[in-house]
Amino acid sequence: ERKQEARTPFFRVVELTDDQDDPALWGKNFPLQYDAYKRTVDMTRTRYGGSEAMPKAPTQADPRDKVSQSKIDEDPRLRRMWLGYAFSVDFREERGHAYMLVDQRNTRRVTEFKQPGTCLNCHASTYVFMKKLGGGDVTAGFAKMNQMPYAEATQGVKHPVACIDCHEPESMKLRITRPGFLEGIKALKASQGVADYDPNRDASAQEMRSYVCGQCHVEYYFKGDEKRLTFPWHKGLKAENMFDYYEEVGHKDFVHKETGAPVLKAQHPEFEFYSQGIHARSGVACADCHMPYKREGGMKISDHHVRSPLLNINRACQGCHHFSEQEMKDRAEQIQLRFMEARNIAMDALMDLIEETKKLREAGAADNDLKRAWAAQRKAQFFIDLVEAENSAGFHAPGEELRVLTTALDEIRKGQVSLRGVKPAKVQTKQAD
Amino acid sequence: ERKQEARTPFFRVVELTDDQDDPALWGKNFPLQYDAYKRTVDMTRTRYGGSEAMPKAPTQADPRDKVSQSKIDEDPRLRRMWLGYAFSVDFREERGHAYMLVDQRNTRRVTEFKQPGTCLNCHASTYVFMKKLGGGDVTAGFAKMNQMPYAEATQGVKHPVACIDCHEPESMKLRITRPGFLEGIKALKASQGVADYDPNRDASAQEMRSYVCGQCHVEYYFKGDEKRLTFPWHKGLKAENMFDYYEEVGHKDFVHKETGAPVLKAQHPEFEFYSQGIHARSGVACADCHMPYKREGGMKISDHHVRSPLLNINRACQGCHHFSEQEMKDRAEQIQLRFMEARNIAMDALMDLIEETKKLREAGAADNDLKRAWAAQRKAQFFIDLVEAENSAGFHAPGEELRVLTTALDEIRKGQVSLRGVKPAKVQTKQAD
Amino acid sequence: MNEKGIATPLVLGIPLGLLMGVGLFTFGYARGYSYMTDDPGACNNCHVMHEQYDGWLKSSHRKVAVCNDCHTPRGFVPKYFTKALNGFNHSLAFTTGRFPDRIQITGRNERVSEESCMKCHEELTEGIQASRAHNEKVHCTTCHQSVGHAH
Ligand code: HEC
Ligand code: HEC
Ligand code: HEC
Ligand code: HEC
Ligand code: HEC
Ligand code: HEC
Ligand code: HEC
Ligand code: HEC
Ligand code: HEC
Ligand code: HEC
Ligand code: HEC
Ligand code: HEC
Ligand code: HEC
Ligand code: HEC
Ligand SMILES: [Ca+2]
Ligand SMILES: [Ca+2]
Repeated sequence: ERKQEARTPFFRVVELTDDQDDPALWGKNFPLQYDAYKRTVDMTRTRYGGSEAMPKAPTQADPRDKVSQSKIDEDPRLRRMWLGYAFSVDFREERGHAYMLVDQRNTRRVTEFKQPGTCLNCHASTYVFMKKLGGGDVTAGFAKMNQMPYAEATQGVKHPVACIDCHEPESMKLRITRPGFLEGIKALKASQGVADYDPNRDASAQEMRSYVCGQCHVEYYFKGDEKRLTFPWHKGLKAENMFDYYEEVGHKDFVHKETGAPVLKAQHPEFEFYSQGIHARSGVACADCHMPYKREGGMKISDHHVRSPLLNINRACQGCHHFSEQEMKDRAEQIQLRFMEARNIAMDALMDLIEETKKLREAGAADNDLKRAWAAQRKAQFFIDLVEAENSAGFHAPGEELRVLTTALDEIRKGQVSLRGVKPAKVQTKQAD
Repeated sequence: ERKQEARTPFFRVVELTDDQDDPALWGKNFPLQYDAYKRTVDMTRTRYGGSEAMPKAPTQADPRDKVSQSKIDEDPRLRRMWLGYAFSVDFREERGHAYMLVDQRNTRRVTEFKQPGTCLNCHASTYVFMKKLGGGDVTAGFAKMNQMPYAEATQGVKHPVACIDCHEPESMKLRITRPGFLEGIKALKASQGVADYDPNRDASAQEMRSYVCGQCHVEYYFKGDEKRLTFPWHKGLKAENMFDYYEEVGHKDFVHKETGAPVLKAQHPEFEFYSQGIHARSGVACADCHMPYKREGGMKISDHHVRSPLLNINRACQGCHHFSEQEMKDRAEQIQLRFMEARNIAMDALMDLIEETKKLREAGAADNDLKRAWAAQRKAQFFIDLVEAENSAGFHAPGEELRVLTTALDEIRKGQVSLRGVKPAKVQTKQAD
Repeated sequence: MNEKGIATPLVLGIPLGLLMGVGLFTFGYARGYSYMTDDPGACNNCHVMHEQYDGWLKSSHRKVAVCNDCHTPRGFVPKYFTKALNGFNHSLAFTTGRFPDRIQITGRNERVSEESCMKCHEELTEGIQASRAHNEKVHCTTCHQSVGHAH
């Protein structure tokens, strides 16, 4: 009966349309993929990834019975870096896809701060919702969703990212459903001289295996009053390129509470850093490592239990690398250890700069005398935050992430040097502040 | 006749003994290896390696008709880093093995400074010479050679590194002939809990393919009055380990002319960095890349034209990597470019620290107030010099070399911060200095 | 290295007769006729094939596939056309010595060996191929490069 199974990979039990976002329905046709998909509820910690289940009493306000560990408690330097911004209030290790919607609805960044519908783009199966909002036009719906208040928008969705967000229902071909990515990659390709790029038309099947993830695992900001989800890729994907873009458009995410510097917050640029690593260069896609093939009966399928590859080394790495599981784990961790060492050095240095600027400011230093130090904090903090927020602890692009840290360290040094001559004049005004 | 050739690899034309250091004689038995060996006279530049032939009029004092490019002219920051030491007078890009003896005899570091016989260890075929000096005991001869003045010792040798320095004459097996390496690797292994290690007895054939190079391509210093050639491996091969060793024994190479800091000079730690790279970890040896197998007639031999692998990519890389030659070159150069960017940032920062310390010192700052900045210079300069002197421009251990640079940058930052409070008191005394 | 087979002007300039002569010489000398069999030992007649032969002996496919299972396409005519073409190319390269030390598979043969996986593994991989366009099938050797012979 294995042969039978093999010959008809797709049992069409139900007819799928482009309006069904319920994964359970799709699961009738593809039970193997659906079963694995549901397992993203699992929580297992790796040295630097995965996630740890912290039991928690469910309350009316926050019905979750377990959350993942708090990163700002594990490393208080993060909290200090973000003082003045919602992230200093609540920031946890990310976990499996199954949690994306419930985690967003219940983070204190949403319950205690006003957020726009834009947040939803990456935390729910929004394809059908956006289509409805736009009267069939996804991009129009996207614009509308972004402008809704979060509390309202989130009523329109039910599921975390689902089959329909990555697949065409008839052919099961991969597709891009998120206007944010379509616009981002178009701007990126334009900067490389490729006009009018459309991944749904122009990308190879192998590229699509990374692009579908690049819809969410990317750095972003909310542009203008429409709060349009925007990826800062107009000059390229390197840290410098994204920074230059923000400089050009004059964007800041918040003003640092202690120093007064106008700073940026970076978020999960996995796609950007992965793109600069040796694996991307070798044609390896996100799905190759995070959704490796597995054999089920007489069939090979893509493991829809998206998770840390270090929990699945045999399938994720050993197809290409002929070293033992332990050795592959050690290699990844050696890269991560080196990264963490450099990252910790840079983080401590940043704290020094913040502390020094803060003291001078409290002592009444003029804003003008702090300008250079602010600029240093803005750039260095963004760079450190980028590689910190990039969730592989340096693995996706080992050399590039370390290079970015050297640049950050140099910037901090220059910032500290700039404070050398500063004389805090108005010591009295401090109390009033 | 190709087939014939394949069956009888060793034509014993002459009988070789353990006292014949003339490679031409060995070449009678192994003409293919000898022909390639002689080709190390070739000079070709790669982006960051190889060497460039600069024509030069031969003189009585310096008979060379071409030298390689001067590195202290190409990058004057190097000269400044070494002010107060012979390297600031003459330092050139290294070139093929054929030149090692003539380049040493004619460098201004030898002609204008007093050097000990120790220098000879790595620049000539010294095996027979040491054996003779020691009356059959190489280690005893080594001790004697080290204590001779260079001018005298160099009379005892005729050839650059030759067959006998790497091979046993009867079996052609690889062997270690240098006591410096035997003592160094023994200390290293002891620090890892392996007692009484002897590579000639305990090393695998694959390890020997790197160890023979590790006899010379390593960091070293001249220990004590006997000027014994010593590798600082007693605590390990990492930058921190070597630095700690020098701290413990209280070694300095020179006092920096501008700042007064007691500093170290690092030299060609290829073996140390290679050992921390992904290739060593994968069991790849120096010889795999720098002496790859090549087909000569029907025979596969090791290419004795030791040179940059980037001049020989098909043989050096494509046996393991299935990408085009151009792509392999680009990969190596991407690593090198990232490294050079970080290295230049660190080098500029070091110049800042030196400049600042110098100014304060000239203005009469007390030595005691400069102590922290000196310590910073000592460590940061050694770290930068290590990765700079490691001749692969970051390729041998991409992640580790960048990590070392982040540590150097942080040290410089702290050094500069330490100068914050320093008040140059005795401005007058400066003139007298 | 650009010494990749016969497509260089120099080689094309050689009179056909000489070419035939060289080809025939090699054909006999290196037992070129062995190209007509499926015996892997036949490929190994050229010492430059040793590495792959040794690799194949240690590979997971030693017991299930010989060289020609992977290096010739399906069907009698395509199979023997490929054999003839490769036999000629290799003989010529071997005789002239004009080929890189680390032999690199060339475009056409790469496609042949990729497609050959389907001879045996079509059913198993039907699922992962089904959602893809015909010209966008999964490249097996990205992950399984050493099934035939570790390099
Ligand atoms: C060559 C393999 C490989 C590729 C390709 C790859 N990753 Fe990863 N990824 C890893 C490894 C290894 C980790 C570290 C996991 C750990 O520390 O447990 C990781 C970590 C992550 C994490 C954090 C996981 C966790 O457990 O916390 C995310 C999210 C992620 N990757 C997303 C992506 C995305 C998106 C792409 C493509 C744009 C991608 N990865 C490409 C190997 C890969
Ligand atoms: C629609 C947005 C979206 C898409 C598309 C998406 N992700 Fe995620 N991903 C998330 C969010 C949000 C989380 C965090 C969920 C949480 O912590 O509650 C996450 C978490 C993860 C994690 C962390 C799991 C862990 O245990 O820490 C990995 C790994 C990951 N994604 C990989 C991928 C890969 C690979 C793809 C593409 C095949 C992909 N993601 C596509 C939004 C997305
Ligand atoms: C461009 C896609 C995208 C947008 C827009 C987005 N997220 Fe996320 N979010 C992710 C991804 C990917 C992860 C998992 C990786 C990580 O946590 O770094 C994540 C993780 C999270 C998590 C779990 C980890 C944590 O931070 O505690 C929360 C909560 C969250 N997001 C809330 C929000 C809120 C609130 C907004 C809007 C202000 C938002 N997200 C907007 C992609 C996005
Ligand atoms: C985050 C993106 C994502 C989501 C969500 C997702 N898939 Fe997939 N799916 C992929 C990728 C990537 C592939 C590999 C496609 C390729 O290689 O062309 C894939 C492949 C498949 C295939 C082809 C066979 C195979 O396993 O390779 C089927 C069938 C499939 N998915 C079904 C589902 C079903 C059912 C769901 C919902 C339960 C689902 N997918 C949700 C990304 C996703
Ligand atoms: C589809 C193939 C593929 C997969 C899957 C894959 N790799 Fe790789 N990996 C490569 C290639 C290709 C290179 C580049 C070097 C080379 O040519 O061998 C590489 C390089 C590496 C390196 C050396 C990079 C460095 O910075 O030193 C490490 C370490 C590594 N991979 C670890 C992993 C781990 C861990 C996994 C699983 C999470 C993994 N790889 C999955 C193909 C793959
Ligand atoms: C995986 C391949 C590889 C291994 C193993 C390796 N190297 Fe290298 N080496 C390189 C590359 C690539 C360069 C850069 C050459 C260039 O820039 O032209 C290099 C550069 C060098 C240089 C400078 C060459 C020049 O042209 O200026 C020296 C000296 C050197 N290596 C010695 C060693 C020694 C000694 C070992 C072992 C302890 C070793 N290498 C191991 C690949 C390797
Ligand atoms: C006896 C000492 C000694 C040994 C043993 C030795 N080297 Fe060298 N090597 C040198 C010296 C000295 C130079 C620089 C010569 C000069 O610039 O005149 C050099 C230069 C080189 C260069 C630079 C060539 C260029 O074009 O820039 C490479 C590459 C190299 N060696 C690799 C190796 C490898 C690989 C081994 C082992 C197989 C090895 N060496 C063994 C002393 C040695
Ligand atoms: C432990 C081995 C070793 C010792 C001892 C040694 N060298 Fe070298 N030397 C090398 C190697 C390896 C190179 C090639 C790599 C490089 O230049 O960085 C080299 C390169 C050189 C060069 C050519 C490049 C340049 O620096 O201009 C000169 C000249 C030279 N050495 C002089 C000396 C002198 C003088 C001494 C003694 C004070 C000495 N060497 C001691 C190993 C050694
Ligand atoms: C700097 C070190 C070094 C020098 C000098 C040297 N060789 Fe070698 N030789 C090697 C290495 C490394 C191998 C590879 C040995 C192995 O793989 O076990 C080798 C291998 C050989 C072999 C075995 C066959 C082969 O090619 O692999 C012969 C024969 C040989 N060398 C002859 C010579 C002759 C003749 C000379 C002098 C003209 C010479 N060697 C100089 C390092 C050296
Ligand atoms: C004898 C085998 C061998 C040789 C020869 C070799 N490599 Fe590698 N290389 C490896 C292995 C093994 C890895 C680790 C990744 C893996 O498992 O594929 C690797 C990794 C790499 C990487 C990824 C490391 C990173 O930091 O991103 C690059 C780039 C690379 N090699 C370039 C080269 C170049 C250039 C040469 C020739 C000068 C070369 N290699 C020669 C086996 C080899
Ligand atoms: C007459 C000697 C000889 C015999 C017999 C031989 N080969 Fe080759 N083969 C060569 C040479 C020489 C090359 C290198 C050609 C080049 O790179 O241009 C080569 C290259 C190859 C290549 C890679 C280059 C390409 O054209 O794609 C493959 C695949 C190959 N051989 C397979 C085989 C198989 C299968 C057999 C047995 C049916 C075989 N060879 C028998 C001499 C031979
Ligand atoms: C002549 C038939 C045949 C051809 C052609 C063939 N295979 Fe196989 N393959 C098999 C058989 C039979 C097995 C099961 C072997 C066993 O169980 O030991 C197998 C096993 C495998 C395995 C699992 C064992 C392993 O090595 O991990 C992989 C992967 C594989 N094949 C990939 C490929 C790829 C890729 C190709 C094409 C480049 C290919 N095969 C061509 C018959 C074939
Ligand atoms: C992105 C990496 C990747 C690609 C591309 C890939 N495979 Fe695999 N393959 C795997 C992994 C991982 C496994 C192991 C699955 C498991 O252990 O459950 C595997 C297993 C197999 C097996 C063994 C199944 C068994 O257990 O008997 C065969 C046969 C196979 N693949 C053939 C192929 C063929 C044919 C292709 C091309 C159509 C291909 N593979 C493409 C990664 C890959
Ligand atoms: C299971 C399938 C399979 C078998 C059996 C097989 N090969 Fe291959 N061979 C391949 C594949 C696939 C490639 C291309 C590898 C790549 O993409 O780098 C290849 C490449 C080659 C090459 C070119 C070298 C290279 O690395 O690109 C030669 C030569 C070759 N094969 C000869 C042989 C010989 C001789 C035999 C029998 C002893 C044999 N092959 C058996 C699948 C096979
Ligand atoms: Ca996680
Ligand atoms: Ca050189």
